[in-house]
Amino acid sequence: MRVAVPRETAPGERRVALVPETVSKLRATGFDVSIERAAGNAAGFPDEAYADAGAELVDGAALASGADCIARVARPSPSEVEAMSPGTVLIGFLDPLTDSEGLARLRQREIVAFAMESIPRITRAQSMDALSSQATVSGYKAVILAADRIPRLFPMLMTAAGTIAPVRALVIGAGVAGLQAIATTRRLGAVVSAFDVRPTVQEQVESLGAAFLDLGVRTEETEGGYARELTPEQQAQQQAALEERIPEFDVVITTAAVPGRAAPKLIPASAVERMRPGSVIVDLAAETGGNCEATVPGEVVELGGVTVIGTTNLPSLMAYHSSQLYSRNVSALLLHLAPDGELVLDWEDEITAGACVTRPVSGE
Amino acid sequence: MRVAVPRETAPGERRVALVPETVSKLRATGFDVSIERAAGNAAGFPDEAYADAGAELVDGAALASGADCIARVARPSPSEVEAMSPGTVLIGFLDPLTDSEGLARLRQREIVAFAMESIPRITRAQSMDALSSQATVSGYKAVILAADRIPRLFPMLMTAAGTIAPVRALVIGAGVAGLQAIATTRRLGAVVSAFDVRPTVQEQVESLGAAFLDLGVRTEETEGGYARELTPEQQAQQQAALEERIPEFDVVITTAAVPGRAAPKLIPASAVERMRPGSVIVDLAAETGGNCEATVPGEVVELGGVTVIGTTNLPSLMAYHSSQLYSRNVSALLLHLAPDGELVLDWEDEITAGACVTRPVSGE
Amino acid sequence: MISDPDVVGLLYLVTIVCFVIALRFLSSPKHARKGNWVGGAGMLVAIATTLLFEGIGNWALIAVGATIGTVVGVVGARNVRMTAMPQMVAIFNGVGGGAAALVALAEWHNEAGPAWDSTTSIVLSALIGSISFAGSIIAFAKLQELLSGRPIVFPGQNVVNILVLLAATGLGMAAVAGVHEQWVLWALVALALLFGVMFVLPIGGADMPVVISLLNAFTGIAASATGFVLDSTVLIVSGMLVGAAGTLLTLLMAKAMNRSIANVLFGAFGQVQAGAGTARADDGRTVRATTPDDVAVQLSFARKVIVVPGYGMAVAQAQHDVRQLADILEGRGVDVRYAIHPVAGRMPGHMNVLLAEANVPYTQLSEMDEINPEFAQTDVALVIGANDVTNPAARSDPGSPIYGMPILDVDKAASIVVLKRSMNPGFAGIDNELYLDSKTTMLFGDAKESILKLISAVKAQ
Amino acid sequence: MISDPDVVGLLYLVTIVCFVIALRFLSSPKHARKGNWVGGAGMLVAIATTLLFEGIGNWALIAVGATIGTVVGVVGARNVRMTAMPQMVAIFNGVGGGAAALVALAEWHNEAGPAWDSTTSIVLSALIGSISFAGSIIAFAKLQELLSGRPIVFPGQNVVNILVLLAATGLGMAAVAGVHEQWVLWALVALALLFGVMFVLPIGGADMPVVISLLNAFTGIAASATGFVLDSTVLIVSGMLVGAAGTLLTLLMAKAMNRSIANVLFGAFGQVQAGAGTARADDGRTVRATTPDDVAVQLSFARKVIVVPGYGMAVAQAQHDVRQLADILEGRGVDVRYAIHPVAGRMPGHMNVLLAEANVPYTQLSEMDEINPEFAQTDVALVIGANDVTNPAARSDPGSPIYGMPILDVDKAASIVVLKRSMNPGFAGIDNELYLDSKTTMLFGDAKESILKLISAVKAQ
Amino acid sequence: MTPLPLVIELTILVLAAFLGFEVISKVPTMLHTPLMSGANFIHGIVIVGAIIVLGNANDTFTKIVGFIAMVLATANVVGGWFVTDRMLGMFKRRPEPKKDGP
Amino acid sequence: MTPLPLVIELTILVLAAFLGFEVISKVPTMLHTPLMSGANFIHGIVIVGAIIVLGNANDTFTKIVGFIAMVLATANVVGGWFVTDRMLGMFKRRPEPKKDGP
Ligand SMILES: NC(=O)c1ccc[n+]([C@@H]2O[C@H](COP(=O)([O-])OP(=O)(O)OC[C@H]3O[C@@H](n4cnc5c(N)ncnc54)[C@H](OP(=O)(O)O)[C@@H]3O)[C@@H](O)[C@H]2O)c1
Ligand SMILES: NC(=O)c1ccc[n+]([C@@H]2O[C@H](COP(=O)([O-])OP(=O)(O)OC[C@H]3O[C@@H](n4cnc5c(N)ncnc54)[C@H](OP(=O)(O)O)[C@@H]3O)[C@@H](O)[C@H]2O)c1
Ligand SMILES: NC(=O)c1ccc[n+]([C@@H]2O[C@H](COP(=O)([O-])OP(=O)(O)OC[C@H]3O[C@@H](n4cnc5c(N)ncnc54)[C@H](O)[C@@H]3O)[C@@H](O)[C@H]2O)c1
Ligand SMILES: NC(=O)c1ccc[n+]([C@@H]2O[C@H](COP(=O)([O-])OP(=O)(O)OC[C@H]3O[C@@H](n4cnc5c(N)ncnc54)[C@H](O)[C@@H]3O)[C@@H](O)[C@H]2O)c1
Repeated sequence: MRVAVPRETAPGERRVALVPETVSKLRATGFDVSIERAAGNAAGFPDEAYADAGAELVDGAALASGADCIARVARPSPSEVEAMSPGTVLIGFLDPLTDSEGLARLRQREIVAFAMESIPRITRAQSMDALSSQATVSGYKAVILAADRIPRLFPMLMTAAGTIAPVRALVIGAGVAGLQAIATTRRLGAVVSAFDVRPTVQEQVESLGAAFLDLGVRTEETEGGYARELTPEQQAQQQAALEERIPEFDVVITTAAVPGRAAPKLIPASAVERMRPGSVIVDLAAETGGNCEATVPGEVVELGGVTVIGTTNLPSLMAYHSSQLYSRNVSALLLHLAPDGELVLDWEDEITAGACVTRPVSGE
Repeated sequence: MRVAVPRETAPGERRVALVPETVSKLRATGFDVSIERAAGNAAGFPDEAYADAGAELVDGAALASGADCIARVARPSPSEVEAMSPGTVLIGFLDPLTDSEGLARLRQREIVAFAMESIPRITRAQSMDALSSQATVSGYKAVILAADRIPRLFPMLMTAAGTIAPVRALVIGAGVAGLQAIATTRRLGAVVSAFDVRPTVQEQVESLGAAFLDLGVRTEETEGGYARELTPEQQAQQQAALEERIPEFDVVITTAAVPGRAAPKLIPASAVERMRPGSVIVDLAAETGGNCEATVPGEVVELGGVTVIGTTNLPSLMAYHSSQLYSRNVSALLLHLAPDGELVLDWEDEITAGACVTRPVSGE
Repeated sequence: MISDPDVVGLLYLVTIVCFVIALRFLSSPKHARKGNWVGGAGMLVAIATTLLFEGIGNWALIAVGATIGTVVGVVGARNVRMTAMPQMVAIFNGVGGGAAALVALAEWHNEAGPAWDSTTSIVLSALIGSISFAGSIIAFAKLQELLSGRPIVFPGQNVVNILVLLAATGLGMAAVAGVHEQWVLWALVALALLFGVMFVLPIGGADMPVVISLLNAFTGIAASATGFVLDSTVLIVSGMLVGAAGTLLTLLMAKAMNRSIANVLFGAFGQVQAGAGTARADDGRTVRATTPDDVAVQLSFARKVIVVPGYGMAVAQAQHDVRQLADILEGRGVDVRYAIHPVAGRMPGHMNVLLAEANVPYTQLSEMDEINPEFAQTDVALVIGANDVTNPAARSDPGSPIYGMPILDVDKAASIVVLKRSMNPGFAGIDNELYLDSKTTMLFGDAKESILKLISAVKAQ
Repeated sequence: MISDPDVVGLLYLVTIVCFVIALRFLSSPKHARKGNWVGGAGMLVAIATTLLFEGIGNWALIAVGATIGTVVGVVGARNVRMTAMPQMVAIFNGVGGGAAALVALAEWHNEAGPAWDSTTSIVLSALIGSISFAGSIIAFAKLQELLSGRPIVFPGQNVVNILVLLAATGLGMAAVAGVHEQWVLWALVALALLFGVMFVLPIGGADMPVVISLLNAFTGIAASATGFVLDSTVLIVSGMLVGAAGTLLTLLMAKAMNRSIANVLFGAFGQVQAGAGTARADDGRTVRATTPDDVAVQLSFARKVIVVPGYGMAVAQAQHDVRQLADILEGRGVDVRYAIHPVAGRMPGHMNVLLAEANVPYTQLSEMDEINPEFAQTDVALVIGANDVTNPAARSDPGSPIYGMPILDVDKAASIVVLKRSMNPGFAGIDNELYLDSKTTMLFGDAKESILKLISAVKAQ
Repeated sequence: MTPLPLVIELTILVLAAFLGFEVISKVPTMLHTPLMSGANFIHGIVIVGAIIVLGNANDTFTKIVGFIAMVLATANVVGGWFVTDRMLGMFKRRPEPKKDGP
Repeated sequence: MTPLPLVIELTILVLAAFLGFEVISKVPTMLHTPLMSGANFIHGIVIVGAIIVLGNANDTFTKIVGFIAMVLATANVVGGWFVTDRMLGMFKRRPEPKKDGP
């Protein structure tokens, strides 16, 4: 089975779906791998490394032909879909819950598409869980962005020139990214509080040495470990509580998300204005609209001296490590779908069935 | 005695010489303070805060007149010197070792100028030691810049998608800034080595939990605790040793300086090219020419995939805390020169005499 | 100038000194074995002295008796399985008590009209010796599974017991008061035997070691009483040494089980006890709780220890203490490594964050694939609040929600110690077979507290 | 049925039991005072028993003697300054030894031709008692500064000492061999007194407590020997208890000073010793070294402790252990704070970096200005590898390079414990007056190791 | 042996009792069973009593009783010792420390 | 008292010696001096010897010697006890823990 990896075309996307290390592992198991020239450049993996790992370097035009599977990071453009032959297996972040148009295109082209987002979050699929691996990078990077933007030092320092007070940080939404943000903020020496609506999270927050900020808003956890959407009353209650507490903090990192929905608006613009000048908000939910009213997705804006970072696709800014993690996720999925390099699609299997978003009618 | 604080005019300078907290302390001791409008804005200290602290807010034009002392961060422009009346006390970073022209201007205008750089680094002057306080900020910020630029995570993480190897960092020159950089890098979870030519530094590096990289180059320490310049042979030896070791590291932070001289060139461009793509060098010595051959002072350049950060004046990027620290240094000096709000210049005093770079002929 | 009795006395004094040293040595791991040898030497001195100096006859009988006893002792002690050691201790303790009772009976028979103090000693020796004899036999039978290990109870048992003991005491008092009839002591012995049986019957198998220790102290006291009868200081001292040490040991053992001694001895009268922290799987395998002291000995004698941290370490915030324990062990020459499972904790890299905070060098951390082969050469796998990531069901049980997840092969280690608070499951909500493994012991409690106790205990080694 | 001698024996047994318990209690801080009371009770029982049952006369003399002794004892013990306690112990120990020797002399005088064993006891009692008497008097004189505290030596001293002791022993052997002349024992006593004097003279004042403890053990043995003379078990046992306990205590005390007992006793024969870690300022003030155990007691009994970390903590990388110690103390109800001097360490915020790494909550850290007023209410200031930042010269000595630097007012605390490796100066290269303060004790050694020892010691409290 | 005053025997008894308590002050749990077994062996000293009784026995009754006592006591001594020794055999020596630790 | 066999006295002596060693197994340094003082008091038991000698003295020599012994021994007992008590008086009670700790 031949796996082809294109150079990403989405704007700002620096990651690559397979890194050389994984390529050699796949080849050892019986896969053939083609890589589009310069596909790994932006992430720090030069073509020579791929060649050394046994990949065939091909031009973009030739890539899709002869490939049984295409592994990529972001969803393909319409023309890229066009270039794939029917029956090809496609792996990547395909945005299945919101990009129905894209899915229709794939279905029409009879592509067997597996969305990384749709891999069930069960224990044995953890090694394929790209949402988690990329969220880990985002959580870390969010803190670095905040530290870079804020005109303050994070740690407390008592010096001959007086004492520097530590930054007070708040993390809203302590999922994978939120927990990593908590850990990184604490590492840098800030005093961290965190808040989430899922009740099990409190213990997890405390297990990282941070304080749990109790706003009195709780919701259940779904099967997959996600949060349920709040009722409108709960949402109002949360906004009010946050509006009151937010000005205490110098750094706020928000990660609140409910799969398939727009991000809940948690921080009203009025709360932003009441923050101390120089404070920073990093909105990791910017992609789905942001948790903060002031967030402009993809941009960094200032509101009354407060910087609101709506930068999307943070993992792409850490392309080296995030590609490495993503590549392992992809190869774990590949090995699941094609244990010895030959495709064996078992539609009874929870992972295969769950991750597949379009498949040939015969199989349905 | 009236102290006046101008709004800084040097390009990119966001700091302010006195912050409101210090203003109230000075007023309590008998000082009067005037602040140019909007002087603290860039650093996050609004005019209202100064007014609350008891400062008089004045326009730029009116500032110098009636001031017995002008406290500032960067050296004054020629026109600003012109505006000061003879006999005025001036406090700031005046660059006395290199800016002879500026000094001449001040001497001509009969300004009693105290350079923060010239305050002797003796124990009881520690609270006035602005070099240390600003270097502390630089050391911290250098790490944040590196972390923001590098496409990797600093800490080691063992995850379901494989293990992320920790960043390997090297700090060259473990003075005040270097030690702080070591501490911050370690906080973020990198594996840190450090190197310096002063022999006492090894213990200090290890006291922060980092490893000392022994390149076999040693020099003595001067009275003030600074390093002596290396002999040409030593310098060659050091370059060669570094050229060999540098490619092991993902992040290099250089701080090597010898007061009054151009920064020693430690990292040849060839060494930079041999580093892994994506690596980052932060050159804190950029202001005096840089420790790295590839450094362009004030710029961020790329050389063979390696980012070389030559950004100068890092403290200005952390204007809130660096102003706060600087302000305490300045007020400590003010209280030394004018213990009860009245100027008492004791030219026998080691600090007063040492810090003064131009003074009326009568006093000489 | 030195008379015969003086020589005898001095030689017996040597025995006493040997015994004291023996007990001292036996209470430290380093010298324990030496202690037994010193005790043996003391015993030989005492026996030789008695044979040589106490002006005795009946050599043939003595020789035959000694031979039979030796054969029984050697064969019994040599051939028994290691796991059957406790019942061996019980039986050898019992025969000692029996011997003491018999000596008392003989003296009762021989002395025409012994004084009140002599009689008291005879009565005590007979009474306590017999209880110890009968009780030990029952303990033996229970442990050997000749009798059910379960507590055997019947209604009104304690009333009967007390009555029997009162009757025996009454007979003893009569004897002291001067009723010098042979049957008095025989009857007393019979009652004491009965009491011994009934005293031990209701006690469950798990508590037997404590009971044996108590009976051991009893035999010591009986031997001491025999010493009073025979005016023998060596018997008085040695017997009492064992009496006192045995009593203290009994208390220590009960304490180590987190039980009061009263609870051990009489707890079963109302209710069948389910020994603290001991749970039983459906197939009869049980979970074994352990103590910090025992784990400390295991760790101190280990060559290689692998620490397996999990979410529980994070919850307990025990990382600093874990590192300290590891440092101490390393300092003692133990090879310590940390095995980091990719999904230990609740976020990617959770363990890394905590262990970095505690300053554990990266070089001590091993990824799963790297460390798994090493468990086979590991003496102790110290599992600290990890659960799912060690669950063998992931390998063996296709029905399990974690089936297919790679796990840390802790079950390959020579022994496994698990620190957690209860038998509650982890994230996946499933039971862990590992805890039923015969090589696994559980140290229950908050991980931080357990580690702190372990540190103290290891330092005390 | 109970005879008089039995009653006496039982009462004396009560005394023995009391004494054993007293010693046990005296070795734990919690019960020590109770221990002394139990001992006192035992003593009263013994005295009353002797007076009532030993069939004696001379009541008036006894009463007068007892009264004089009581007055001397009470007045001496009550009026002495707290710092003079050691010499009081010495003197009361000496008189005990004297009493033992006198009893021996009296028996020698009274018994017509005592048996060899009795004579041996008399000789030992007289010999040891006299040495103890004379030695204790010299120890007293030295501590009270009636004699120079310095070692007093002359050439050939040890040869002379050995000869004197040999002569005394020779006389004793003659006595045992049957030379029952009065002068023999008198001469022996005279030689023993001489030996006692010469034995203690060469020992320096700092080592005196060890010597007193040894002489204390001697007196115990003398009393025990007296017991043999008088056939008194209570004397034998009590004396020997003190003999053994005193000997062990002597070893422990020498160990606590990091000296061998031989070094203490004979070290001065060649050379004047400068007691380990004891330095002397020009004006005669000395630096006092302490032990982890002592610091542990201080910390455990403190209400408020301020930790003052400095560069030495960083060098030793002791931050994690410091936090652990603080946690333990906090857990025991001690109020613990950290005082952070602005320039402690070698870079701005050095202590913050380390303590944050060790997870010390920011709220426990106090800036200098905030904490300085609190030292006056602090029981122990625990200075860990900090030096310059605590140096009072910054306040008082205008010539000092650090004059004018604000410092942490540790010298205001009730007691100060300094952990460092030596008397070497810190960054500024100057001596620190603080170490000569009478409230300061030094715990020498690497800070990490010292803290680890402190943790063990505090836990053992 | 010549009979001793009862009170002397009691004194000895009390001293032995204290000593028994003190001597095993701190035993690690792991040594509980071996220590119990060792103590069990020590009370085998009752063999001295058995020898005296049997050695001085003149009538058949005493001989029988003494003989049984002799057998039992010997079993106690011999068995007790060997069991203890076997148990302690399980304690291997601690490996030599590789480096100096705290 | 009736004379005891020497060997019995020796037995008692040995037991007492062991007990003396064992009973003070672990003393914190701070208690060294008080413990020494307490032990010092206990050997004041020699007062029993002094009483016996003086109480049974018939000649002047014995009376004088006995009297001095009596004075010395009493001083040992009384002084020893009070000194110990004063020293121990310095040990204040530990404050009550504010909260539960490890
Ligand atoms: N790493 C990730 O990214 C991630 C993310 C989400 C989920 N997960 C899942 O989380 C699990 C991680 O496995 P794990 O072995 O680390 O944890 P686990 O299976 O959840 O087990 C943790 C154990 O720690 C014990 N514990 C909790 N608090 C304790 C305390 N204070 N002291 C002592 N013990 C304590 C609990 O037992 P007691 O209650 O009896 O004490 C529990 O059984 C896996 O199932 C994994 O799939 C991981
Ligand atoms: N903070 C800053 O920014 C900065 C920068 C430059 C200079 N300084 C200067 O540094 C000094 C800081 O004062 P400080 O009190 O923290 O330190 P210090 O005065 O330098 O004293 C440190 C003490 O720690 C002891 N020590 C070293 N290693 C040790 C170990 N392993 N274990 C135990 N003790 C150890 C040393 O004594 P032994 O050798 O006897 O053990 C030394 O006396 C000040 O003079 C300050 O002016 C500070
Ligand atoms: N079983 C597994 O192996 C496995 C693998 C990966 C993740 N998970 C679990 O799945 C869960 C979801 O992870 P995720 O980070 O992808 O979630 P996510 O990105 O969907 O959401 C991020 C966080 O936002 C929180 N949130 C939602 N609405 C909120 C609101 N109104 N206010 C505050 N917080 C709000 C959610 O509770 C969640 O913690 C995590 O708990 C994770 O542990 C489990
Ligand atoms: N006495 C005091 O109170 C006090 C106050 C502040 C600073 N100091 C001391 O002064 C010293 C200088 O501090 P700084 O940071 O301002 O120094 P700096 O900025 O002049 O130099 C930075 C570092 O570069 C090093 N260096 C110079 N040439 C080098 C080369 N060729 N290769 C490698 N390293 C080289 C120097 O040794 C120094 O450590 C520090 O040790 C500091 O502790 C003392």
